[in-house]
This record gives sequence, structure tokens and C-alpha cells, in this order.
Amino acid sequence: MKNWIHVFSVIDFISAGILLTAVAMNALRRLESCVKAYSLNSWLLSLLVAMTALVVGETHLYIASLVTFLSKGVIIPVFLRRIVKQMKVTHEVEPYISNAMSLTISGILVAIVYGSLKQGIFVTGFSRNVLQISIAVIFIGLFIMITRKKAITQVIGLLFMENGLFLAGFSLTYGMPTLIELGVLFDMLMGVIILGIFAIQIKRVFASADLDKLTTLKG
Amino acid sequence: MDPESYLYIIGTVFFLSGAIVSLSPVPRTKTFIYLLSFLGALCFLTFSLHLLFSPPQDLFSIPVSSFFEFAFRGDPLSGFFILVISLLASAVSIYSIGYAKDLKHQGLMGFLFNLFILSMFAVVLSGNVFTFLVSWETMSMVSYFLVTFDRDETSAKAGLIYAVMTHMGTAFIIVLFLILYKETGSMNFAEMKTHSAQIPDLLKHVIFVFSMIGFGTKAGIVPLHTWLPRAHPTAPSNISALMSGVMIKTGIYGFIRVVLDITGTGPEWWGIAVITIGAVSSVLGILYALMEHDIKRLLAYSSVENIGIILLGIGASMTFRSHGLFALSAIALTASLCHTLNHALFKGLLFLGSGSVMHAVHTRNMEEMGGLIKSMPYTGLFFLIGSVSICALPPFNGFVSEWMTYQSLLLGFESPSIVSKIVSPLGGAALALTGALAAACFVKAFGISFLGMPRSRHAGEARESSPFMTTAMGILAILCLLFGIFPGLVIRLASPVSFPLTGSTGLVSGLGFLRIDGSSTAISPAAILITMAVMLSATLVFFLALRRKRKTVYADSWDCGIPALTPRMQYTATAFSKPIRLIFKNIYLPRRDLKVSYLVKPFFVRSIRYSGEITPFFERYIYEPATGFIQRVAGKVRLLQSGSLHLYLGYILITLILLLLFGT
Amino acid sequence: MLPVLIIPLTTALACYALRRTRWTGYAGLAGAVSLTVFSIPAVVSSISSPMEGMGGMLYMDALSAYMMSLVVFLSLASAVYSIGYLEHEQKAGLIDRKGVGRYFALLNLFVFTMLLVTVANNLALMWIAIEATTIVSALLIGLGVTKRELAIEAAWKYIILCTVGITFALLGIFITYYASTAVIGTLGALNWTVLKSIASQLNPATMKLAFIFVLVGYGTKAGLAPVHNWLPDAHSQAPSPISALLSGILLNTAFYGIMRFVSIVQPSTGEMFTGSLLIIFGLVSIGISSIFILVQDNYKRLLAYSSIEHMGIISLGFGIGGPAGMYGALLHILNHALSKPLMFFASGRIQARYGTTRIEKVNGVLSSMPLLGILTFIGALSLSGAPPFNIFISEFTILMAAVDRGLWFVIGTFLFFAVMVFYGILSGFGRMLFGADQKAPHPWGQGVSGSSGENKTESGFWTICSNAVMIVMAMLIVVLGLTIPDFIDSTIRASIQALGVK
Amino acid sequence: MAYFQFLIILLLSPLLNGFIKKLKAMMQGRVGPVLLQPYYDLIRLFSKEMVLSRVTSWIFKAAPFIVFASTLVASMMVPVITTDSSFGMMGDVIAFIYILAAGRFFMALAGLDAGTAFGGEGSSREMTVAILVEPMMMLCLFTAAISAGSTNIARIAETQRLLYSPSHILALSAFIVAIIAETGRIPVDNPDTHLELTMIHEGMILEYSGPHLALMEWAHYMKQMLLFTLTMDIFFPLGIATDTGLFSLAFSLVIFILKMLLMGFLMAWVESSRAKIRFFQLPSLLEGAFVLAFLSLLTYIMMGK
Repeated sequence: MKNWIHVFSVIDFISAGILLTAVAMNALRRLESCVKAYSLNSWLLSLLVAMTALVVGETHLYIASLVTFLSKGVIIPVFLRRIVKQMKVTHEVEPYISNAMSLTISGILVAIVYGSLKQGIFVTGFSRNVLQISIAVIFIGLFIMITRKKAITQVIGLLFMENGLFLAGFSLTYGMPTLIELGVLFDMLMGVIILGIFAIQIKRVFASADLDKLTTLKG
Repeated sequence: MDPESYLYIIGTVFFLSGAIVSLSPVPRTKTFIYLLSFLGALCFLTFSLHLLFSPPQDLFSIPVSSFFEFAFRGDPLSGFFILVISLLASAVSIYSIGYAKDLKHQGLMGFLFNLFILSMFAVVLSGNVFTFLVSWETMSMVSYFLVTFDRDETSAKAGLIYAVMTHMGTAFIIVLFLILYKETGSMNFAEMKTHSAQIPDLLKHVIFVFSMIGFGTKAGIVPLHTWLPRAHPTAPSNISALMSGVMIKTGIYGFIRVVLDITGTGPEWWGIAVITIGAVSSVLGILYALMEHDIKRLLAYSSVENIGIILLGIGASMTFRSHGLFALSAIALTASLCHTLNHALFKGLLFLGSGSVMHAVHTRNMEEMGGLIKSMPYTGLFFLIGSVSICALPPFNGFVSEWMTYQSLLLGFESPSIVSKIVSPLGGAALALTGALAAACFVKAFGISFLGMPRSRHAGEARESSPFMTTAMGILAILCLLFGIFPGLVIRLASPVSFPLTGSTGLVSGLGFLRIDGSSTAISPAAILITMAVMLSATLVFFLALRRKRKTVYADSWDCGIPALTPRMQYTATAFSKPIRLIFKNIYLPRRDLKVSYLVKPFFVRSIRYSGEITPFFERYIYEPATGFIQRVAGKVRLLQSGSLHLYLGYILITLILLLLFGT
Repeated sequence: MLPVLIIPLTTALACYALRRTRWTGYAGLAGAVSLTVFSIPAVVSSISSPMEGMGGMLYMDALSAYMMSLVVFLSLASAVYSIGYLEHEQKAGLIDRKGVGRYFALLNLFVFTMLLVTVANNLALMWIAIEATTIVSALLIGLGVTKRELAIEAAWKYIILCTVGITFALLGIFITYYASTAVIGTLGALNWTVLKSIASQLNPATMKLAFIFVLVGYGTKAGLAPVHNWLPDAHSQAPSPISALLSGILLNTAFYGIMRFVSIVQPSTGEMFTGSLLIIFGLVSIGISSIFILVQDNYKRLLAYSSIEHMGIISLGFGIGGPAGMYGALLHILNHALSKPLMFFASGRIQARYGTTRIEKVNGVLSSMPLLGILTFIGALSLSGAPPFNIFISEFTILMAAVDRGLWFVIGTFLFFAVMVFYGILSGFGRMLFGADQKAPHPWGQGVSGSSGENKTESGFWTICSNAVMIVMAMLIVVLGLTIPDFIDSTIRASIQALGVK
Repeated sequence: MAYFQFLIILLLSPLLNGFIKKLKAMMQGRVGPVLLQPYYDLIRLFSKEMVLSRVTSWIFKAAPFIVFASTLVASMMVPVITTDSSFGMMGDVIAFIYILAAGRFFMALAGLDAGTAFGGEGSSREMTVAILVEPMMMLCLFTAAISAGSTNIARIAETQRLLYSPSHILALSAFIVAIIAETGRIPVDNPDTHLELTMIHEGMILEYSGPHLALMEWAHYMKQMLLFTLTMDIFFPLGIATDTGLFSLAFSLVIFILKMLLMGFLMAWVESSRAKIRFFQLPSLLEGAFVLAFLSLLTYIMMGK
């Protein structure tokens, strides 16, 4: 099409933004801002998909972009916000480790991902960086799940992982067949909803939104 | 093929129908269970004779999966062990007719009983590794169920230790068979044997050591014997007889099969190692037996001793073979095989006897028996015969096999190596010590339980057991005597195994005598018996001639003038063995605990409690530290699953990172 | 093929619709029976010749048929067992009638998702199905017939860990897709059949990366250590029939995903790479689980760890590879799918009788419930790998394969841990089975003990039925320990061929 | 003729005992009983009435016969004055030891049969001593057997012409200790006392009376002489006949009597010059002897003589 390089750098730019919002999670203290970061992340993701669609010119990618925006950018944040409200939890994130520490570790994770993937795995594709970024986002999402106490933060971490996953999917292959993509999205949505339900139940049964209480089963 | 070679099928059918009948809900059928197993054992007995005197033959095979098949094969070696098993099994079957009547779960007992015997036959008839392992573990599992037959906590614990140890042994056996498979390219014993020359020396050593551990666990060699004194006593007595009499012999069978038959001649140190282990097992086994007051534990420890004696013979045989002294090797192997057969007979007899005693007295504790020979004359007589046989006193069968073992150890002097020159006579010394200790042990076992005055109410009310039980014991007792007087019989049964395996003959035997080939060393138990009988009758005639007119007065035992001699004044089992405990205190590491409470210190004593025990050496210094270590490690590892979801997520992350860093 | 998928779905709907009546159990059973009937022709025909459906989205070869028949068999078994089980739970007040309806609906949905896994040709579809199993089974666990908090805790951990894990699997699938589009373009490049045919042309470095993600992802779901941690919690808290399904077949469906994937990855990366990773995961699983088995004080958790051990063995066998290794692994899947559900069924009974899952509080099962005790014993011995029970054959096949490869270290380690497992299982269950029974009899336990003269309750019939199920399984355990029937043997060999090993 | 050489032991053993007693008395400055006193004792006991304990069983009644007969059988196996045509084919040293052990086994059982503490004590001690002595004797005999290449007593006697090697000296000294213990003599046991704390052999036969006791005592005398004979056969066979010629037999008989006198003297001397030691000090004595026996074997293996 027109200016490939331009578009490519835009894609790089957007994916870097996705990574940044993920890393920013490490520094956020309030649940609401976490949800906001997630919305932003999702918006960027759908923007990226739209960009890709523009480049490749495939209609199903436009649909995917729209679906992503609706589900991840609108429905899930709204759902999350309702849960946060419903659970009446303190709005602190309460990480296990300090923000500085978690930022550092996130940095190390990104470095590891870049380091381990640098050998010439990818001969084609439109960006050198997107796969690395997406795996890094996935790892950071997982890291957030590891270090945050609240049930809801775990859900958010999981959602970040999924965004990273979608990023990888789009960046690597210009998207899957539509049916598959819808199926995956549906699964994820169901998963998040059920997790939300369980999160509320945890709050109700344990009278706490912290996962510290969930350590009876061991050994 | 001859018609006899199908007898095993009939025998198997008998056993299987015995097992099925046991499960039938009709109570009347229960009487047939043991009749069927008796018939089955007889079939196998005939079949074993056929196997002994005919060339090796494949019996049958059924495919299991694409990789394995059940293959059964008979040769003289398996024939001999079938003979041992079926001889004892037939007697125990008769015994069980009477014995099993009072058991709680008769049907289950019958089922397991038949299966147990059948699985032992399967072990010795196995023609390939798979069949062997399945039969071997089936045997272990069935016996595990029998050990835990009482379902109480002690038997559960005993069974657990037994099952785990034997399973550990099986692990070693599996590895050694896998090595053999790798090196010879076959799972069949026969083919393994033909290709055994390909095995590198180093692996041969591994095979030897592993079979020592693997089969030794089942046989109960020291220090792998710890399951034995626990498991054998808790099983019902007919089963203890089978376990001690023949099941542990399957370990000997496996050892002979793998090391002597398949692997072939090894270096000298194999034989020396076996002799050493045999010596240690025999001495320690009988030493521990001496300290037991539980009659069945005593017998179980004595099995450890006898396995040691069997190993002395095998070890001597291996040493000779490594030096090319095949005739001597044949003598030694014959000796150990004979002892295998003999031990099956007298240990079976003793366990059956102890079963009858327990049946009458309701305890295994010898301190609560006494005076039983009057109320149970047949059991007493047969137990005495068993005791005399196990002490290797002429003219009973134990003597013949021990005599041969002595000879083979003494002949160790003829081997060119200085090591075996020293070790073999030392083995002989150990055997002598064992013999003396065994005599003390069985004087105690028989004397304390059967002689003197009843030490408890139950002992006073004891009744002779049912005719089936006494008949079975009688058969075994007669066999003990028969094989003792006519060693030629046993030699004739053992030589088809030992002579081909060692490639030579070393013994000249007639029915009633035995001579080391090319030497003046000979023995004739038959002559001893005849002389003994003549002398005994001469003494008796002399005695009666003198005593014709004199009368005999009956009175109480001399009691130092105390008004009445009570059973509590008798020498107890503990007291009997005390000198020995003191002499061997470095081995027993006895501990005693004296608790005295006073009314007025230090003059008026209210009560004195004395308790003493000997340190179970191997348990305390080998097994407990080892299990403790594993438990501690396991406790640490347990922290991995601490219940924290965050930690678990971390595992995923770490695993991934590690794989990304090192995997790609 | 389609009816096989449709039946459980309709049954699920029917059960949900009937949730207010007492007929849900029978509806579930009817569904399971008809599923069995309809699956047989599909299974039989696909063993000899693979078939496709839904425009290439579905595909069934011998391996699918093998897995499918396991799913069908176990779903039938647990449908029968569940009726009696839930009747008891209902009486005990642990679940209401609507809950029962939900239970059967979810159960059938669960079966549907697992069936979908076995017939999915498209890797992504398979992934969707596997993720769906997580969601559905998490709901089943969260149904919480035992303590509410614990059930929620287990379900939460289960869903989080499995979703996280499976996310990585999806990443691996994306990477595979990427690798395959590089070879053949976008058309149908996620179909297993297509990938299989071009497998050797795929970029090895890319495939290695993909495999790592898929292995960790599906490995989490399959319960391979060290990413197994959800498993003991979920298995111990789920209702017993669900534990049976989780352990007996769900883990295997996840491992089935790995197997399919390996056959794509192997041609390009070589056997060494996939094999050694699988062996390492296998050994770690066996090791860790054996230690936990050794010190376990909760029998359902003990069984769960034993599942990890057996998944480790399957992984080991599959990693060792070669005809013998694969054969052993596949046979082990079958064997484990028989023994473990039997144990979970039995432990459900024990739990009902004694009201606890702690080992030291259960005593004298053999005397209070002789039949059940014997069944438990058979199952326990089978699980501990003792001949003459089925698991020994598959383990020994795997060992033989290891010998052919010269992997002595693997053999030694495996046998060492196997002895530990043996000790752990035998001491745990031995303590429960032997000894005197101190508890007062419980109505549902009565049926098991078979003591006459008790008033026959409504549950009597279903108790007998579930006894029959367990007896059949125990008999299969014994029979398979002595001989592998020809049709199983040939199915396994056909499956190995389907995976591309000659 | 040579088949009946055991009669020498049967008939002369009480005399040997009388001789030892007399000698001991003389050494201790007493007059002592007459030489034939043991015969008188036996005759007296045989003619007495028998008192049997009600507690005892048939074992108690059978034991004297078994003990007596087994000692007789054992004595038939030993070449007394000639190595030719003895009952050698019947058995060897091992059989010999085990036949004696059979007698002891029954004696110990009889001790337990009466149900008294003394009998049990005697049995226990007897078996304990046997545990220490039997292996030692075996080791000594092994040394001899190995050097003779046979365990047949007659063959050993034929090959051991002279007392010539260090290993034999060691073995002999150990064997003498063994004999002292086996025959129940000081310092191991005191044959003359019935003090319950010290007795071993006497404890076991405490309940016997009359002819039973006579059999037991006689068997004991025989055993003593038998062991002396065995010592001579194995370690000092000089002068024993190897054929059945009348002259050589007569010569051998004379030599034999001299040897017995020598052994008797040795025993008497040991008994007079030593005190009985405590029972629990016995092990150290016997273990010392065991070491001697072991050393003798080792010396033989190492040095070949």
C-alpha cells in the first residue's frame, strides 16, 4: 500500500504502548486505575488490529478489531468495575513486593524475553518486536497475578495475559480464522465471567477479597 | 510328550477350582477347598519328578500384548523347587482342613491359599522375565494379603513392611533383568543363558549384586531380613509354614536361576561374598531367634538362619566354580539344595506345630505355655522331631545337609586362592556356632513350651488338635526322618539340578550312605540309626533286666522344701536365654530398665518393675535413619505445595523462563 | 461423529430443563447410555479408517477413537455412580434438587467438551474445547458438595492456574500457525491433518518455541509437575464422580493435546528435543508426587498426587518414544483411566460412610464394607504398579522402551520413586482398610457392606448399580493385568501409527 | 574283634573317672575313694528304687536312654586301639560331635521337664557352654581334618603320626580347654558339688534317681573317656594300631592305657591347681580358647603345617 514503513512504525509504536500500559500496572495502587490501564491496553490492542487490517486489507480483521474493542474495551471493564463496586473492597492493590521491586522484575522479565527470543526464529512477519512485546506482556500479566493479593487483581492480570496473547496472534499471523477467534474470545469471556462470580463468592464466603485466606488446601 | 508332562494342567485346574470353590457361598463346599489343593499339590509333585528327570521343556505360552507373553518352561531346577513346594503344600493342605475351620474368613483364606501355592509354582516355572515378574509379585501380593489376614493393626504394619521391602527387592530384580535383556537381547531365560557370554564383566557384577539384594530380600538375608520376623508370625500358621518353608526359597531359586544358571561362572569374590552373607545371616538369625519368646517369631528368625546355611553352600559352590573345581562345586550346591528341601520340611513342621499350639493356648508367647506335651502328645512329638531336625541332630534330615555343607566348606581348603582358603573354614566355624546356638534355641523353644508345668490357664486346658492337623505334621515328621536316614533319596532329587549346573558330580551316594567322591569322607545315617536303635534296645533290655522287681515311686519335683512348687518358679524363656544375652551383649546391645518404687526409701520396696529389651540393630541403625531422612526431606518438599496460589503461578513463570532460556 | 457430540449437549439441556424434577439423574443416565450406543460405530469405523467432519474441523482416527471410548466409558460409569452418590448427598443435605439438576447438566456439558477435544482436528478448536473443559469443570468443583470455602478455593485455584497455563498453550498454537503459514499460506494451516503432512518443513526453531509453550500450557492442565499445583486441590474437593472424570480422563485429554502436538513438532525438531523435555517433566512429576504421596494424610489428595505420578509416567513413556514407549504410554492412559476412577468412586463411598477424607480417621473399611474394601485394595495395588494388575504391564513396557534407549538413569529414578509410591499408597490405604471399624454405620455405607436385614432404602438399587460399575472396573483391572485383548492392542498400535511412529 | 573296641570305653570309663578322683585326692592330700568307687556307685544306683516327678513327661524317662545310647554310638565311631575296621563308614568327626550334641539336647530337655528352677538353670548353662565350646572343637577338628584331607577320624588318626606343627599345638591346647568344659570339670563346672549356684551338669540331672541316674552318670563317664580318646586319636595317635593283628592290638592297648592315664593326670592336675571360675567369666576363658583354635587354623592355612 502507501507508506509501509510508516504503518509499520505505527504498529511498533502501538505495541510499545501496550507494553507500557502493562508495565504501568506494576506501579498502580488503586484498583480503579488498574481497570483503567486494562481498558487502555485493550483499546490499543483493538487499534493495532485495526491498523493491521488496514495494512493487510482483510475484512475479518476489522470485525476482530471491533469485537475486541467491544468485549475487552467495553464489556469487561464495565463488568470489572461493577465487581469492584459490588465487593466493597478497599481499593488498594496491596502487592506482596514494593512497586520499585516489581518494576525492576518486570524489566528483567522483558529482558529475558528479548534475550531468549533473539535467535532468528522469525523470518517473516511485519514487525520484529511485536512477538517479543506480546510475550513480555503475557509474562508481566502473569507476574502481576503472582504479586497481587486481591482476587480481582488476578483477574486483571489474567486479562493482561490475554491481551498479550491476542497481540501475538494478530502480529504473527494477521489473525486466526474468524470462527476460531470468536470461539477463543467466547471462552475467555466465559472464563472471566465465571472468575468474577467466584471472586464475589470469595468475598462473601471468606469475608475478604484477599487470596491469603485461600491457603487451607496444601500439602 | 509324556502324559506326565501335562500333569501341571490338572494340578492347576485343581488349585483354581479350589480357589473358586472357596468363593462359593455354600458353606458345605468349604471342606473340599483343601482337598482340591491337596490333589493339586500331588499332581505337581508327580510333575516335578517328571521334570527332574527329563530335559528342559517349554510348557506353554500365551501372548499378553504386542510385547510380552506368558511363557512357562520347566527344567530340573524348577522341578526341584516344585518338588519342595508341593511336598510342603500337600502336607499343609491336609493341615488346613482342620486348621481353617476356626478362622474368621474361611472362604477368603481358601481362595488366597490356593492362589498362593499356584503363584509359587508359577514363579519357578516362569520361562521369561515378564512371566517371572508377574508371578513373583502375585506371590508377594497374595502373601501380603495373607500376612494381613487378621486385619488388625499389627498385622497391617507387618504386612506393610513386608510388601514394601519385597517391592523394593522386586525393583532390583527388574533392573537386573532389564540389564540382562539389554545385553542378551532377549527376555527368555533360555535365550538369555545361551547369550550370557556377551555380558560385560562389569554388568555381571551389577547383576550379581542386584540379585543378591533383590532375591535376598525375599529370602530374608541379613540385613534385608527385617520384614521376616514381623510378617511370618502374623500370618495364620498354615501360611507361615508355607511362607517360611517355601516362599522364601523362591528367593534362593531366583538367585540360582539368575546367577548360577543364566549369568554363569563369576569371579571368586562372588562366592566369598555369598559365604560371608550366609555366615552373617545364619549366626545373627539364630542369635535373634534365641532372644524371642514369641514362638513364631523365633521360628521366623530361625528361617533367616537356615537361609544363611543354604547360602553358605551356594557360596562355596560359586567359589569352587570360579576356580574350576567342579566336583566340589557340585557337592556344595547339592548340599544347599538338600538343605532347601530339608528346611522346607522341618520348618513347615515346626510352624504347623506352633499353629496347633496357638490354636490350643491362644497365645504366641512361650512364657504362657508349658506342659503341653501331656495334653498334646502328638503335636509335642512332632514338634520335637522338627526341633531335632532343625538342630541338625542325627539321624534326622537337617544333619545330612549340614554335614554336606560342612564338607564343602572344609574342602574350600583345596581351592588355590588364599582368600577362599580362609573364608570357607570360617564359614564352617560359623556353621558350627550356628549349630550350637540352634540347639540352645530349640531346647528353649521345645522345653519351655512343651515341658514342665503349664504356665497359664489356657496352657492347662489345652487340647490336642484335630486329626487332620496331627496327620499333616506326622507326614512331615516321617519325611524328616526318612530323608535323614536315606540321604540318597534327597541326593537323587537334588543331583539332576546341581550336577548339570556345575558340570560335575562330586558325591557317591547309596540309599543310606553318602561319600565324597575320591575321599574317605563318608557318612551313613542309616547305619547310625540302626546302631542307635540297637544300642537303645540293648540299653533298654539291660535296664529292664535289672529293674524287673524294683518299683517306681511318683512324687513331686524337688522344691527346696517350699510347700508347693508353682509354675511361676519354673525357669522362664527369658531366664533361659539370659546367659547368651550377656555373652553376646555386643551384638544384642541389651537395655534394661529397673523401676523401683519405695514405701520408705530405701528400706521398704513397694514394687519393682523390670523391663529389658535388646536393640533391634538393623532397624535402629539402618532402617530408622534412612526412613527418617526420607521423611524429613519429604517434609521439606511438602512446602512446595503451601497453598498459595501466587506461588503456584510463580512455578509456571519460572518453568517457562527456564525452558525459554535452556530449552530452545 | 456428530451424534456423539450432540447427545451430551441435548442431555445437558434436558437435565437443566428437568432440574426441578427428580428425573435429572435418569435423564443423564439415558444420555450416557445412548452416547455409548452411538459412539460405538464411530469408534469402530474410525480405528480402521480415519474420518473427517464439519468441513475438516473434526477428525477422528484411531487415537481419537481410543480417547473417545475412554471418555464415553467413564461418563457412563460416572453417570451410573452419580445417581446414588447424589441421592446420598441430597439426603445428607449437602445439595438440593436444583443443584442435582445443575450437576447433571454440567456433567454432560463436561463430557461434551472432552469429546470435542478428542475429535477436534483444528488445533485452536481443540484449545477452545480444552479451555471449555476447565470452565465447566471449575463450576462442577465449585458446586461444592463438601465444605463451601474449600470448594471455592479449589475452584478458584483450578480456574486461574489452568487458564493461565492454557493461555500459553494458545500462544504456542499461534506460533505454530505462524510457522505453518510460512510454509503453506493461510488456508487451513491449523488443521492437524494438514500440519502433520507438512510437519517436516516447519521451521525447527519456531516449533521448539511453540512446543515449549504448548507443553507448559497443556502440561498445567495435564497435571505435570512442577505446574501441577491445582490438581490436588481440585481433585480432593470435587464430588467423587467428578474427581474420577477429572483424573481418569480430563488429564488425558490435555495430554492428548500434547501428543498431537508432538507429532507435529517432532519431524522438524527431532525426537531428542521433545523426548527429553517430556522425560524431564515425567520424572519431575513422578518424583514430586511420590514424595507427596509418602506424607499424605488425606486420601483424596493422595489419589490426586497419584494422578500426577501417572501422568508423569505417561509423559515419560511418550517421551522415551519408539513403538514400545508409545505403546506403554497409551496403554497406561487406559489403565490409569480404569484404576483411578475406581479409587475415586470407592473413596466417595468411604467419605460418605466416615464423613472425612483424613486417612487416620478412617479405619477398618475391610470389616465394615468388605466388598468395597476389596475393590479399594485392588485399585490401590493397581495404582501402586504391582502385578498382576494392569498398570504393571504398561509400566514395564515403558521400562523396556527405556532399556532399548539405554536410559538407565531414568529407569533407576523411576523405580526408586515407584517404591516410594508403593509405600505411600499401601501405608495410606492399608491404614484405612485394616483395623477395627469404630464409626456408627451410615445408611449409604450399609448398602455397601451388604449386611442383610437392613431396610432397603430407595438408594439400594443405585448402590448396587454403582457397586456393579466398580466391580466391572476392578475386573477389567485384573483382566488387563493378565492379557491385553486384541482389539485394544490393535487400537493402540493403530494410534501409534496415526501419530506417525512406525 | 576290632568292632568291639568300644567296649573298652564302655567298661573302663568308670575306672578312668575313679582314677582321676583318686589322683585328685592324692594331689590335695586326701585319701580319696577307692579306684573302683564309680562302679560301686553305678551298681548301687541300679539297684535303687526310682522316684519320678509327677510333672515330668516321657521325655524325662527317655532321655537317659537316648543319652546313654548316643554316647555309645559315638564311642563306636572312635578308633580306640585300632584304626582298622571300626565303624568308620558310619560317620566322621562332624557326626561324632552332632551325636554327642543329640545326647546333650535331650539331657537339656530333661532338665526343663521337671519344672524346677534348677533343671532349667542347668539346661540353660549347659547349652550356653555348648555354644562356646562346640564351634571351638569344630575349629580344632577342622585343622586336623584339613591337614588329613578327610574328616574321617580313622584317616585323621592314620595321617597324624606325630605332634609336629605349631598349628597342632595351638589346636591341642584349645581342644583341651574344650574337653574340660565338655566334661564339666573345674574351672568350668564342679563335678563334685550340688551347690545350686555353681552347678551345670548336675543341675540338669538333679531330678534323676536310681537307674536313670546311673545311666546318666555312666554316659558322662563314657563321654569323658571318649573325648580323651578323640584327643589322642587326632593329636597324638602315636602307637595306635592300623590293623587287627593280635600283637599290634595288644601293644596299642597298652599305649592307649598309658595315654588315658596321662590325660587323667592332666585333668586331675588342672582341677587341683585351679579354682572354679564364675559362670559369666567363662566366656572370656572359652573365647580365649576359641582364638587359639582360630589361630591354629590360620597358621595351618598360612604355613601349611
